[in-house]
Parts: sequence; structure tokens; C-alpha cells
Amino acid sequence: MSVVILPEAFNPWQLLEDYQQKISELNGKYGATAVFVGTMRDFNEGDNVSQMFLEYYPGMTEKHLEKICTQATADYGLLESLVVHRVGEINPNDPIVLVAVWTAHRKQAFEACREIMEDLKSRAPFWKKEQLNTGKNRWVEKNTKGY
Amino acid sequence: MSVVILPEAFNPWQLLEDYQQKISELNGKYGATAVFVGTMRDFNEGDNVSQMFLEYYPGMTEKHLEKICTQATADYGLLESLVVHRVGEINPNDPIVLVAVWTAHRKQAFEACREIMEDLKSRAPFWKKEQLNTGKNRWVEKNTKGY
Amino acid sequence: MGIAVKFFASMRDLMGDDRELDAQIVQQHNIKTVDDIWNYCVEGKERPANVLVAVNMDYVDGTTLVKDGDEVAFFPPVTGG
Amino acid sequence: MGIAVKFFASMRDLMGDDRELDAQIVQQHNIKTVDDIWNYCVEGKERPANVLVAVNMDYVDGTTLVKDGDEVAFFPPVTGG
Repeated sequence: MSVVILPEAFNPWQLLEDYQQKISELNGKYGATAVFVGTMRDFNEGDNVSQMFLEYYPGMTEKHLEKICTQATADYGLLESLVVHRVGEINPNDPIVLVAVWTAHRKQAFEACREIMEDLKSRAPFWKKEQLNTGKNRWVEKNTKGY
Repeated sequence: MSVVILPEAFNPWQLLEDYQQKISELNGKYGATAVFVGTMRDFNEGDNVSQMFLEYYPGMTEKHLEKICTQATADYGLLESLVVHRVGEINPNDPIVLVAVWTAHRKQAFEACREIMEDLKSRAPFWKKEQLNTGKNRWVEKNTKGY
Repeated sequence: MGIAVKFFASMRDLMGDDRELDAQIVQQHNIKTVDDIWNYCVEGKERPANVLVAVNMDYVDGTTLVKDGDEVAFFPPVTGG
Repeated sequence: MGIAVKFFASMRDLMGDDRELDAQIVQQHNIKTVDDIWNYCVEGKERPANVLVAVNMDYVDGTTLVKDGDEVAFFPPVTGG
């Protein structure tokens, strides 16, 4: 289980390759890997967005993400889980979040990955401030529904 | 949309990185990527499995996978989709299947990825023959339930 | 041309190699549907309920009509992914 | 030590910088719960229903008791991921 808060850009596919090498003692044990990557779009609610600032609550954010993963590990029998979340200045097309889980069977992988993302989106302390092409700034007020 | 049948080993993370570069006209348009990777385990139904042979129906398999992706694109508004499936001789820890979808929002990505996998597992013409550590061969008779 | 009949995976172990039913066989055995092809190949043995059937690479059921040039396939439940 | 009070994102724009409530303030204003802290900071203005509260980095509700050394945070609905 690993939770990472990152202040700089990351390549989710490279991180996944590296992480899977680190958990090679599980080779042959997992049959399913479910992954979600959230990426910054260049538009939101009808406006063009040129940049974003992602604020978090150092300490609580990590604690909450670890709690989510521990709970999902218990609920779905996860063999491994990885959550990476970007903070700070973010540009369009930058990955913002990566969630990955490894399980024996696919049902548990799909459900755990989605569950972790939904908890993260509704409960993990992160806040987005968008900078619009017009130069205006605005805090994003709520996330879209996931179910 | 891309459907690939592969007779040799593949690295799903590398393929994803390459594919995302190929669809760079979508940069900033997708906010969500959902991915599933199915990997060969070294045990099944209580037995140790040393190798597997994956048979398919050349022509129909591709046609069926393309039909699944076309349907999911219409149902979930996918911006892009990629399905890669291994055939032939497969060793434990080898990736067998990769499904990835790109959408504006996460709900559609999660649901489409799972839907494609479920249709693939229940309807796409592939058949696994397991070689056990004992030397015995057996056809896998059915897949586990996904919902 | 005739009708090409294919078997996959455990069905091939059971039924043997692929077959080509030429026009003469089709006429002689009055083969009109997928079920007729099955019956001709197994000499009347019932088709297990879980055996899947495709004509020209699309799933169909046993009552589907077949014609010269068709490819008909019988196979067990799929187990990919 | 006192009680550390933090605000995040749009709550900080609204409430200003983080504060440290020392023992004297706590006693003088009879601060016992999270709600008491809120009321002290805003001079009685009601807390919007969607404002989230954490004590020592765990989610709590307004009736939660606070003590010397605690860290209390108020923040708007989260929008990560």
C-alpha cells in the first residue's frame, strides 16, 4: 500500500511499471489490476481553463488517503494498492490522480478502484482553484457525481 | 478505437503510454482514463498452473471486440478505447488482456471499462487451456462472475 | 463452395477437425439450418445447452438458416480475459 | 499550547489566516466544542451546512469537544481527483 502526494508532474504509466516491479513478490498471485487516472481538462462548466492550483491539507490528506486504502484492502481483499495525487500548479493534460489496485479476481479490482476514487473525490481534503483564459480565478465548488 | 490480438508478451503500461501519444489530439479533452489489466496467475481452482494456451477464432474475435467497443463508445460517449488480448502460449505473470477507455468524466470511464471486460469475458471467442504442474492439461470451463 | 463448419477448443477435441459440407451433402441431407448441420455432424446427438453457435462470425441460434458459402462455428463457453 | 485553528481554500479567503487560540482566550470565551470555536471566530455567524470540520485531521461534527493542543480545521467541500 502506498500513498504519494506529488508537487510535480508525473507519468502514471511509468509509475505503474515501477510500482509493479517493486511488488514482484506478488507475481502470479494477482489476476486483476484496475487503474483510474484523472487528467486535467482544458475546459470546465463551459469555460476554458488555462491552469489550476491544487491545495491540500498536509498531514490530513495523507492520513485520509491511507484510511481509504486500508478500508478498501479489508473490504475487497486487495493484494496491493497505490494512490498518487498531484498538488500545486497544474497544467491542462497533466495527470492529477492515479489509483491502482491489484487483486486475485476482477470484480474486487473494479469495485475497489471505483470505491477509492469516490471516497477520494468526496472526502479527501483537496481543493481546486481554476485560472480561466479570461484571467479570472475561481474555486471549484463541487465535484461531479460518480455514481 | 483500437483492437489488437497479440501472439507475444506485452507490457500494458508501455502500450498505454504509446497509445496516449498517438491520441494526442485529445489532450485536454479527457478527464478520466479507466484501465483493466488481466494477468495470468500461477494457480486456479486449487491447482498450480505452469503454462496456458490461449486459443481464439481469428476473424470473429476481432470482429466481436470491435463490436463491443463500438457499442460502449455509443453508450458511454467514449473519446477513445483500446483493447489488447494475448493469444498462444502464456506464462504466469504475463498480462493477458488490457482494456482502456478515455472519457470526459469518471462515471462513464469506470462503467464502460467494466462493461467491455464483462462482455469480453462472457462473449468474446477465446478459450484457455491450462497446463498444470502435474503435467496434466485441461480446458478452463467457465469464467468467474464479474458482477 | 459449400458450407464450412468449424469447431474450437474442447469442441474440436470432441468433434474432430473442421469440415467442408459440399453442395451435394447439403442437398442429400436436406441441410437448411444450423441445427441441421449439428445433427449431420453428430448423427443426432443433442447439442449441449452451453454450446455457442456463430454463422459468418456472428452469434446466432440453432434455427438460423444457412446457405452456400456460409461459415458455421460451434464452440464451448468462452474463457478469455 | 492552545488550540490551532486552520482554514483552507475558499474558507481561508473568507476567514483569513490560521489562528492560535491560547489558554486565556479559550477560558475567557468558554470554548468547549468545535461549534464554540466557529462562533468565536465569526462572531456568531452560522456555519454553512456544507462546511467540513476536522479535529486532529479526523472528520468530526460541531458538537465535538476540543482540548488544549488540538488542531481544528474548517474547509469547503473537497474537489480533488
